[in-house]
Amino acid sequence: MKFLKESDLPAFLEHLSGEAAVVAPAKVDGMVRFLPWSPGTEVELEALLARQSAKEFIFPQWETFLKFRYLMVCDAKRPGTTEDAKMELRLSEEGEGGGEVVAVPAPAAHELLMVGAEQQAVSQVIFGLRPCDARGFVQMDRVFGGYGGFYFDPYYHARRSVATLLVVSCHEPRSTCFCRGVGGGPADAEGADVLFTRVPEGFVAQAFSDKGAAVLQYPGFEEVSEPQVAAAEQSKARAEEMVSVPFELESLREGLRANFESADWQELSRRCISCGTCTYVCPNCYCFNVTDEVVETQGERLRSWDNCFNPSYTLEASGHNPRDAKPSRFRNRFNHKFWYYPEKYDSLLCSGCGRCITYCPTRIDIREVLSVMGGNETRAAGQAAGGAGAADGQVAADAKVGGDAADGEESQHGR
Amino acid sequence: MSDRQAIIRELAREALAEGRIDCFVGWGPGYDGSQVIPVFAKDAAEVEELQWNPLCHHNLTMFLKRKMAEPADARIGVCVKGCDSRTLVALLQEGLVDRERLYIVGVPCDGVIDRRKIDREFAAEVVEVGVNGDTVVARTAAGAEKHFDRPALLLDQCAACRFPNPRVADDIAGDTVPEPEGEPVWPALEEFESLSPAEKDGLLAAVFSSCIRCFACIHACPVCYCWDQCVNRSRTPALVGQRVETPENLMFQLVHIFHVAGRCPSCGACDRACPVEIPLYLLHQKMNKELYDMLGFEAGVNVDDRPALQAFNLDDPFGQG
Amino acid sequence: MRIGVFICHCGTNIAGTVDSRAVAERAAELKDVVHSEDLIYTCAEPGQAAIQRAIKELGLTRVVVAACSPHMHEVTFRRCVEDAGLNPWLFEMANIREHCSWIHADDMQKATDKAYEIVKMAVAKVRMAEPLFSEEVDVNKDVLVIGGGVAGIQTALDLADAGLRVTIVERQSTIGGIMAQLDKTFPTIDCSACILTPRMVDAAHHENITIMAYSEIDRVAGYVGNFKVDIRRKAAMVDWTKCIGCELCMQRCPSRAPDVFNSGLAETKAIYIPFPQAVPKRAVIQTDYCRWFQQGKCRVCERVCPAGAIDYEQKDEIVQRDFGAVVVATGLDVFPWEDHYPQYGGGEIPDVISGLQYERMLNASGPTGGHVHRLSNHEEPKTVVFIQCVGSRDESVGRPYCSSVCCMYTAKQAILTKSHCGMDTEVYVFYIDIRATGKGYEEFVKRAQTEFGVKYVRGRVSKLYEEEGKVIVRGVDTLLGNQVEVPADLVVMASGIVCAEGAPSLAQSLNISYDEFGFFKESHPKLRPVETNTAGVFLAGACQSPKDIPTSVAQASGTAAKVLVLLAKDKLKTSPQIATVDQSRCVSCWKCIDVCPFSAPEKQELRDGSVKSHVIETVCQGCGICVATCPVNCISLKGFTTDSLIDQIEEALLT
Amino acid sequence: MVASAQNKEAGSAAVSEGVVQGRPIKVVAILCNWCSYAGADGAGTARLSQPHDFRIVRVPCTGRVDPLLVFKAFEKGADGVLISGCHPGDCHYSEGNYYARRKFELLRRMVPHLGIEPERFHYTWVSASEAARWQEVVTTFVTGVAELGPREGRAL
Repeated sequence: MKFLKESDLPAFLEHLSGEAAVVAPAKVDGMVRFLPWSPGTEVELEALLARQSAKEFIFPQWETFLKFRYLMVCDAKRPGTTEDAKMELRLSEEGEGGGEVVAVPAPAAHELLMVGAEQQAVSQVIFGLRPCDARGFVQMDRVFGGYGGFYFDPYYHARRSVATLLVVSCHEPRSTCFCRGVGGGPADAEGADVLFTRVPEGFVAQAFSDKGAAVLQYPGFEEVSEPQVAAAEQSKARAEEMVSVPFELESLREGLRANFESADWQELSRRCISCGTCTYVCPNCYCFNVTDEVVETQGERLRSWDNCFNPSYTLEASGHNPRDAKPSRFRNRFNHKFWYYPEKYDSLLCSGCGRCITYCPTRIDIREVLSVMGGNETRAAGQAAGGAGAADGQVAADAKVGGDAADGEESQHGR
Repeated sequence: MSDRQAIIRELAREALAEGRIDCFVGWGPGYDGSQVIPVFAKDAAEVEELQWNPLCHHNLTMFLKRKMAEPADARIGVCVKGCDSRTLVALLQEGLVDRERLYIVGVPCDGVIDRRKIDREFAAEVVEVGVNGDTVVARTAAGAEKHFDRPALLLDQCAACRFPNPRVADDIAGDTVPEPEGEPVWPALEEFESLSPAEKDGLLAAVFSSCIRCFACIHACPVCYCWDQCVNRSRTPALVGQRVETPENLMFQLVHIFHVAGRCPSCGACDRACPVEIPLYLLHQKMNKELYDMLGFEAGVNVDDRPALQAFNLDDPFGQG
Repeated sequence: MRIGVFICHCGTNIAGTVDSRAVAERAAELKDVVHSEDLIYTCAEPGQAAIQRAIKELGLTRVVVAACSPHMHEVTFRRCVEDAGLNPWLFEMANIREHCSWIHADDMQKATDKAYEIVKMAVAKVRMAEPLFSEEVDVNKDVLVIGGGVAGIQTALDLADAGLRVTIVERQSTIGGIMAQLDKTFPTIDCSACILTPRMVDAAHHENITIMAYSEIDRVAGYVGNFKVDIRRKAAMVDWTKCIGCELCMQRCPSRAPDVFNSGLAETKAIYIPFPQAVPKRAVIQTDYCRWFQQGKCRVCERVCPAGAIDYEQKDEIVQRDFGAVVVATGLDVFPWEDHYPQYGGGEIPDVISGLQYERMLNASGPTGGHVHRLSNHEEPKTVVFIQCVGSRDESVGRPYCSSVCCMYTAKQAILTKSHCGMDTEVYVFYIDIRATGKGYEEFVKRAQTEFGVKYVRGRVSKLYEEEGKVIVRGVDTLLGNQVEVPADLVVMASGIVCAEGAPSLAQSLNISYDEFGFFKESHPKLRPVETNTAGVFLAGACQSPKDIPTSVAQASGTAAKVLVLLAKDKLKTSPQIATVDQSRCVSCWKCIDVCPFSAPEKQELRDGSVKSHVIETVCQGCGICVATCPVNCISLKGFTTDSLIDQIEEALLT
Repeated sequence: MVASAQNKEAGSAAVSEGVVQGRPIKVVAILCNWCSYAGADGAGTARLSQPHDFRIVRVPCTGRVDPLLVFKAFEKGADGVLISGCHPGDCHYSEGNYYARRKFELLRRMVPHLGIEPERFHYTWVSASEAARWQEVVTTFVTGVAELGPREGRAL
């Protein structure tokens, strides 16, 4: 355990920025957001929770998988010649030229330029994360990290492996915080390489990984004193008390299962405008979409954020959309976080940051939804029509999501 | 204010009791004392939740849009402020809502508080906002308290509001408020307009770089009705691509702006819905100002008008050369 | 996809400035281009042969020809690729002559670069192209002619002679229209009836013509080739299948009624036949004047009718007929000057009458037996004054346009006055300008002035008033620049022409446009003068604009020709470059219906009960206004889809 | 031909201007098929010299042109966008350019507020018979854009 003077924070970050890109919360136009830090930038730790979690720095809103270029090599001919066009294909590795020549049926000749995951990854230090933000990465790791033999994502993993998470415990949780409700806490260290805790004049810092230990090697750190440790423990405890536990975690999954057809989904989703803000500010939501952008012979394959409120998310090639109605899309977000995902990854997909409550245009409260639907008593089922759009096959359609959405296939369907 | 609230509750209660409507959409308390949310009352008990105060910023017309009403043929009662009513008028002009199935309670309005203006005054979270006449008191969880002058906290467009009274309503909640005479004013625009093209480019680049394309602006927009089919989501045609970067983000917003051109009364719903506080009203109001200069046209004022871009005059006074 | 590109030299027209060969070589690099070559004259036989050979031997699926303007040879090449088995719409033309070589003679390199980019854009466009096919719809060859005036009769006879079945719908109880009311026609001064009535009879007896008199159009549905029209047979209270037109009822009928045909100069009976030569010659009861209908006693006509045709219980009846085309020939009304010119007595002065009234007065079979007299004392007038431009070219009464016939009929009436009342009769004509543009017209007016000594005074009449049994005409002679005052016995208003009553509402049911005065709008003033913007609806005669008889008849025959062009085929081939709705994305906001000038989009109920927009292929003209209006972009204009436009723009901007 | 001689200079002047700026400027001209495209043909037939740096996109009617298409062009890097159609009243489809006129006017007024110099967008009417007018319109516009040089828009 070490101590860092508040006044030494800039120097500390500057030191870090030597080897890695530093990201830290800063206030711009009255909005606190995670932004690339550079010397001189003031770090904002007063306001609790940046607008968005820092997930975009490891799982960017859009990124390029690969680039390709069509090679149309054919001779301009004088009239009379009828010899067909000559075609060739060059497949180059990691963007380098050369590679073996493969014959393919004309005229599909094209060149693939792999954009290596490593090429995209820069080592980053993200300072000022809150425990809930860090926890978001831990849960995302399961999805992209090949957990339980599922899909391993090189792009995510490349960035994640060179990222260091410096977490600052919460001194004054918000009314919308419910980290304790989902098994976390305002001073929880899960996912943190170093956990900083505010004490008078500075921070008590504790490493939770080798990466973290390395960070603490910085000479600017002082040996921590007994009172400082005590103060840290005290502030943690105080924060702990301030966070409420709004719903029963144990009964949650069963409750959701039991209430799948409940008409209350429609009632609860009435004021939902089906936008998707909640998923984009969420530290845990990870669904994405893969598309090609092509102009003439130049093409790029992109991955971009998608979300379960997006109509094309479950749109099938046939034109059929198993989740055509708002209530069923609404229901999926909660079911996925507290039912489908847990079944697959033995963990919740929520770290209780409460951003989805604060930034929802109509302030839909996940705590309310879960206490209603996740409670013990089973709610009345709705009509297939008026209800949560629970037509035949709806259960299957939804249950499937936990799996498919994880590797993004789901959102590729129908395109 | 509070007597308007009483009237709203009374009207809602009657309409529900007499079975004239299946559901009444109004405003009610949110998750803490600083929040107001849309409330859907279906019985006398729920009616008691209905509120009216300067925090009631939501334009409830958005819940009358296609696919919002559940079931689709529900008869709905709805509260509209002056600006909200203009969006409703815009929808009525195009026959996009069924007047027969609506019970409209107009709420004369003397300005809505811009919550963001309060939040900016605190580092910590504001959990309670109380309004007492022209003083507004905001309190944090820790009990830190600040007093404000209400007019200073109002939304920018409220300052320039020319239609504080509903343009269409079956019943009015209380007395109407005086309406300012004369030409519309656009205070929010003066600064923006004074910028050079290069400076505007810089400003827009800055704000639109933070857009996350969450569709809150579009889905919160009461006169946007395409829903799942919004061309911003479409891959064919691909007006907007998948790269979430500044130019495409602005393009995304331009799609919204030009699709509501002549129908948007700048109610500001998009602006308030934006989670990253992009000043959307800038371009929307600019468009409306230009339409006014062009045609003396103001959206959503009379049910019989036609949206400006859905019509023409043989001798429109421009584009001669 | 296998695109072939052919770059034309056009002799030196292109190759003189653009290195066609180089363009061909660079085009070969473009995506999906599998063949690219340059040709000396692409449009010439060898050039077309090369294209067709390449299509067949290289299996091209798309073709781009870079040559002159598509307005020049697009059709040529579409046919060319079609002959080689390619859908003609999988062809695209790059205009590198008018839009490049000819305007960039100053710099070959830049011209060549530009030509290449123009080709790139064309390739991008053709890449998006889809095979298009014309719709074919069966055509109903029956024609509806609305209005039985001279124009309607002319069109009907021409069409009927050509073998089409024609139905004339006339709202009066007889066809003939205004011309039937006229005495003589200018400039020949031959008897109007003598020209018209034979044509009326021809129409009546023509095996291909059905006349539905005393009927009106109730509703028009459908579209070109397949109109469904509801026609309202108004109740005549007389069974026309029995009535023999003997006029007995008319002679015995005790109730009097104003005589519209004689424009109010005389009275007729409640049951009446407008004039002896009426076609069909059938009686009608004007119930507002009939004693039986007003007072519940009488029934004289019923007693005297030898055919037992009277039927007091008769009701309006709606008949539905199908037609392939509609000709609107609803003609005109005379400007109601009384309501607009108080300074002329507003109709209170008995000896101030309208041109049409005077026409009836001059007519031998008219109410006065052709004897011209003053209505005040039945004496023959010694001084007759004609006032022109009453309700024409007069902003003050909202009639800025020229009625185009008044100058001439005034000259005619002036001459006839002399012949009826003797050469010693003083005849004055107050005019603004003389418009005598027709064949022999100017000469005719000259004759009136010289041969008949009609005094033409250039100037407006400011006031008419009675004084000592005379009508004082006060005006100004703008040529002499002095006040004139003529004590007249009779003053005739050269009343202008207005659209027929109810023209706008008819236009709305036909969904054709009309101007502020109610005259119907032609599709194009010069190139499509008898067509309307609604396919299959045509115009003839004065309903389009004021016209005299020769012009009306000429236009009527022109209209007949256009109708024949339309109906010559058994099936209508529609242009495939039209708008089409992706109903799965349509949000039913109906903006497309709102803006379409042709009413091509319609609401269509789908099997799932939802109602979506649908574009009627045969009606759509392919302008694309709906496409630019549809917020979800679910309407696309074949050949000009949004994506193909975006792609072209992207190509143009790609460096 | 005097007029065209003058414009010929103006035209080539515009071009050099454009190239001086590093890359040649790129102007997209959207023309309606019936009037302006034919007018441009006429200009060609009359050999009326014009600047190089514009590319013509043919549409059936200006009524087909969605303002968003213009923004798309700017977003894709156009330095200027010119639209021309039939004169009001002469629309081949009778009403297309009346609707277009309102949309384009709004567009014209909005463009400068999106950080794009007003000179970079223009809409006008050129009939099939106005070859010389087309030459003048396109030369003036392209020259104007060339003087501004290529765009470095960050927002759009």
